[in-house]
Amino acid sequence: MTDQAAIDAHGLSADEYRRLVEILGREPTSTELGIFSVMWSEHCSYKSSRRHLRRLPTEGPRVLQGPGENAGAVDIGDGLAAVFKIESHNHPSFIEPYQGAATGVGGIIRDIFTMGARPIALLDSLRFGEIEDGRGGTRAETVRLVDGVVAGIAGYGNSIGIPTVGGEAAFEPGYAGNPLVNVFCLGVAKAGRLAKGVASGAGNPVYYVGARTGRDGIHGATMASAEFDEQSADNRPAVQVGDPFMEKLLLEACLEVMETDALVGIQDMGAAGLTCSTCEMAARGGTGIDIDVSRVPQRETGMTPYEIMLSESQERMLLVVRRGRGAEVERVFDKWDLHAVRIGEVTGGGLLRVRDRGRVVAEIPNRELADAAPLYDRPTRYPAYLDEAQRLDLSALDVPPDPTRTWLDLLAAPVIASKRWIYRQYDHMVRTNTVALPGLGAAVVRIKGTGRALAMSVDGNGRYAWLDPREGGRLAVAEAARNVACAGAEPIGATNCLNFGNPERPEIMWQFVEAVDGIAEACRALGIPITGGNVSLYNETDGQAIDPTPVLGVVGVLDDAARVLTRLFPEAGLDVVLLGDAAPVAAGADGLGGSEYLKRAHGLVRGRPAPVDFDRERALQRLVVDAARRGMVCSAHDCAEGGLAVALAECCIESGGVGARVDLPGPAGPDDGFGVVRTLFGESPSRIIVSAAPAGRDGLLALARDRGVPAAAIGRTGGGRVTVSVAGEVVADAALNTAERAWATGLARHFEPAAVRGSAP
Amino acid sequence: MRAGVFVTLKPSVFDPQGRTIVAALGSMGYGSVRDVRQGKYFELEIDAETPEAARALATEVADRLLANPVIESYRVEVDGEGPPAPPVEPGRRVRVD
Amino acid sequence: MRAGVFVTLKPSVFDPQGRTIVAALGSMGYGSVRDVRQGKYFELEIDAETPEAARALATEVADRLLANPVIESYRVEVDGEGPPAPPVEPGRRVRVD
Amino acid sequence: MKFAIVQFPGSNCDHDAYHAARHVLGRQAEFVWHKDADLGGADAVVLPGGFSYGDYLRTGAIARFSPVMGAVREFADAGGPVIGICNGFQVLLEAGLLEGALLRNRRLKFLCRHVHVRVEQTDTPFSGAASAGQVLRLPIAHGEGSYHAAPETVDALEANRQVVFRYCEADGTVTDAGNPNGSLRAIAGVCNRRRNVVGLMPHPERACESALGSGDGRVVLESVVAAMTATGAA
Ligand SMILES: Nc1ncnc2c1ncn2[C@@H]1O[C@H](COP(=O)(O)OP(=O)(O)O)[C@@H](O)[C@H]1O
Ligand SMILES: [Mg+2]
Repeated sequence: MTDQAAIDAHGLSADEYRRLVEILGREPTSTELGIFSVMWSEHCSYKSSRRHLRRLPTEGPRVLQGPGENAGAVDIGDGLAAVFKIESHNHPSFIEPYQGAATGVGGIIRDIFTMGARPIALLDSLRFGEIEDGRGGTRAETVRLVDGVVAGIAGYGNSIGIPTVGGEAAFEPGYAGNPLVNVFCLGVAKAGRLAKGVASGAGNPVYYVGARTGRDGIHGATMASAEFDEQSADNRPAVQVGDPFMEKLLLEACLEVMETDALVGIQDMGAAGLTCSTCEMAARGGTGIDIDVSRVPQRETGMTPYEIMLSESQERMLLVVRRGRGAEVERVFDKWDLHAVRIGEVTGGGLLRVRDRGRVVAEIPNRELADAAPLYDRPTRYPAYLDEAQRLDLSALDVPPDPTRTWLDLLAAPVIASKRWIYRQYDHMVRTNTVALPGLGAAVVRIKGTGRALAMSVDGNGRYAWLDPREGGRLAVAEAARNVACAGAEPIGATNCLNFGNPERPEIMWQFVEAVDGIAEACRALGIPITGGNVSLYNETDGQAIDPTPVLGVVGVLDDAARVLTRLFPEAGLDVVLLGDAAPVAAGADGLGGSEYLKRAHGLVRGRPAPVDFDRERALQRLVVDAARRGMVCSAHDCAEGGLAVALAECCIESGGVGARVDLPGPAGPDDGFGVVRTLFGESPSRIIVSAAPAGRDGLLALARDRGVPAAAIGRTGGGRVTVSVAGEVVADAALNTAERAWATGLARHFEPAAVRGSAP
Repeated sequence: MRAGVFVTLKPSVFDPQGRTIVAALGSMGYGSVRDVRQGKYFELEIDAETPEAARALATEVADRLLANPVIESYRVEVDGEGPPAPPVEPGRRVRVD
Repeated sequence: MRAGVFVTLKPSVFDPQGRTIVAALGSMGYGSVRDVRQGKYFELEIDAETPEAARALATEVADRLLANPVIESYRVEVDGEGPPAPPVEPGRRVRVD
Repeated sequence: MKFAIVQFPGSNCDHDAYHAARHVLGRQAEFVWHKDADLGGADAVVLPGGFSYGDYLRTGAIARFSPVMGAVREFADAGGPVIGICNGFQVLLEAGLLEGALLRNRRLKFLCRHVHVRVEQTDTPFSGAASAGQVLRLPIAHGEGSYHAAPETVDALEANRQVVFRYCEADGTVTDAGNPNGSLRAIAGVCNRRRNVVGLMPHPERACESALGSGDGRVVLESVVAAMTATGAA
């Protein structure tokens, strides 16, 4: 009888253990216990989230691969597929920022090339605690984390030669004890030749290739699913060091092997390493796998079968090769100084059989192991904090005396300010496909050999989601898609990373369920299928959960790469046109709830985020994409954090001195003194600022009318100032270079030259 | 006073750089170099009266800044002192407020 | 046999990393650390009969691969040997046509 | 006119150089594997950027021992045009085909952005089509690009007009602000005495199409095409 201590140590509940014994029909060996514990961990089994994820729309005419494989894929024309996914590496990045972030990048890249795709773009979605100390100074602890995480992403992505072309970075108290590091990767493959993580054909050899196995990250998978506390310090030996050079060799060698037809299936060894890859591949193939761990290349001496099966050493792949084709495959890996080692073969039996020098140490029905993990329908409860948090009483607040100062202060807010300090550390140009540089809106990479380009955006807002998880999910989809549309691209697919606290707490589970439903509604309404994603739960430190944070990654296609748009006003003398409602007044729609304005001007996180009207949103996005295709607009930028006034300034900043002068209707909403504030800083969605040649303006307005999208010419580009009036009266006015300085230094000012620990090893 | 701080990856931590160097040396005909581990070496110039004081300061500095306690350990040597002390594991880094 | 190779930037070469560390230490209240220079430290595991043989090999390897003569000098230490030899300047590799 | 583009393990700008040579300039281009000992009759050799051997130990330190470097050296000794870009420049320095070394950027961060460089010398195969003093807008993407050499070496380089590219402002003036990484005398690229081997940190191959933000880099590759065509290697 396995003793209780061992069962607990493996994080298995009594029920789960009973289930395991049923499946085996006997008590497990220690190796088997380890195997079950990692496969049935939250991280690998999605046992709390799976039943809810089923509600996400995953089908569409372009979908070539939905959830279930290593990554999703959509048809982008020309016989090509875009393969993409987003992954979190939150816990490891908190324990060791540089290596945690670096190995996160390595992991998501493997997911992409495992599908037979050449990775061509990375985006990073980052969240940390406040970086401002509230006294004009800097929080050193945040700087240390940001510095390490950014250096880690740069260290891995730059070295392997995949450009990091975009992302987002936010700073909120809720992430102080638990930063979020989500990385998105996109690759391109021949539509007909997607590789699969499947083991079929009894007798086909199973190969191991890549880094040798060490004791790294043993129980990393269970760690990533266990709430963080002081004891986590003991997990430190679990930190892994990334080897981008090894992965570069693996990437090239694997893609070369896939050019041949000798490959049956391939999967990387990520969480739960050899265990997960063997049993998932066999489960997908309806087969079994028989391996001998003594053949696995090992970095350390005296490793037990248990350790070898659970190790999470990085940069390792598992391949199933057609019988008789092994030599061919070995030759390719040899060329790259890698050694493919045959560790076993596919069997008919449906059993995962693990041997050590021939002796069987584990024998598990792998379908059950992979798919019969217990699924939970965890209880949910409406959070106690919510009603109070959603109540926003402006009458209790002072109207800011000088909107221009508020405006400049918003431009300097770390979440809005230039992220140059971050993305200049990333090689965002390698592979010479980057047709829209970071910082200008969605990331856009061209597809050589076609006229097309792909636009990508990752977006989410934890503050919105905390105040209204469902709306937060809806808004995340809407904004990520809108960012893509603003580049002139039609959104065609999405992936998502769901970062939440401990799902065993009903209020957290409620947030999760609401957010998933919000994402599902939005994706249905906008016709954007979800092709995959990642769930990261237990994001808590000492009982303090993060803000619920659904992050969406949306991919769009531009049929003509030359028609790409950025946020920048290209020249003076253009008409500035606002697509969408200039002054949304409907109660609760003014966009002050949860706004950056409320946070900075009043220190409040309150109210409800303005809801998205998806008929309006869809029409708006189609309009801007069509206008871009027809060359009717010269630039496009959506209104996000900071509202219209900030968005307008962002159209001028870095444009090379092209200012703007606009006049907005309003003041909006009830006569409570906040009318101008609403108009300037309200964050209601579904609004895009475009510039157009005067000659084309009326055509654009007419097209908008046809599409039922409110549109108004609000001003002209040009001059060295950015000036906003409301109802003819100037309410905010600044020299462009003043605005630019505030925006350029808001984040960068917090960073001294690299700290030693943050810097590369 | 001069102090040297050697920072090396903990034995349990994988050292890709070392591995790559060994491989390179192998292909250059230096197969007899069986293993290489790469670390950092800091030379500190310290205002201190005694070697002991210098060591104390160097140790504190190594612990707080030069070594990453998560994956590295360090060793301090001070000129005009006896044999080097054994490697130390830095104290756990301060956690977030 | 174990050999250690220390590679440090020549005194004439500006070391921004060292400079940054000094500044960081200053702001942390360690003003008495007047100067810091960062170098690399390699631990070699060598198949050799004698310390002398190990030193010879380590020196050759340092000279050919581990150190760049234009900017770095190195020092070799072998376990079970006398006091460290003084820093060496690697043989110049640069050819001037 | 045929380019040989050397591939080291970890090279990652090899395809960018190939694309620029083959598809933008429309010339022949072939990859040469680091284990190969001959250059397949190429007229010009490109050592591309990237992270050869992960840049572990030192940038370019391990790559210089590759078999192919023997062939590159012979090619250079015979007067053939060789260009090293970024990591390729670092390899040429480590191999002793060029003088100097590259240190970590002064701000200790990897830096990816467009910068301006001034063409200082036009009598090399990689700057002949440019005009003296011409300012090029080129991307840089490196963590170790701060050029360094002993004072007497730098003086000699200047005296022999071996500084081919210098970081500068948009208007061509050389200032500290225009120097992104702290290179001595704002040196962005140098050549050997014989002037047939050129190395630079900026990436001309990433700036050959306006769609990518700058076409200024074309002149570097067009220079060698012109030079070779002149010598009859059409
Ligand atoms: N962590 C990051 N890495 C790379 N690029 C980033 C990062 N954060 C922000 N950016 C870039 O800065 C620009 C502004 O980001 P963001 O404010 O999120 O835009 P939006 O509000 O339109 O979604 C975008 O082009 C984005 O790609
Ligand atoms: Mg955003």
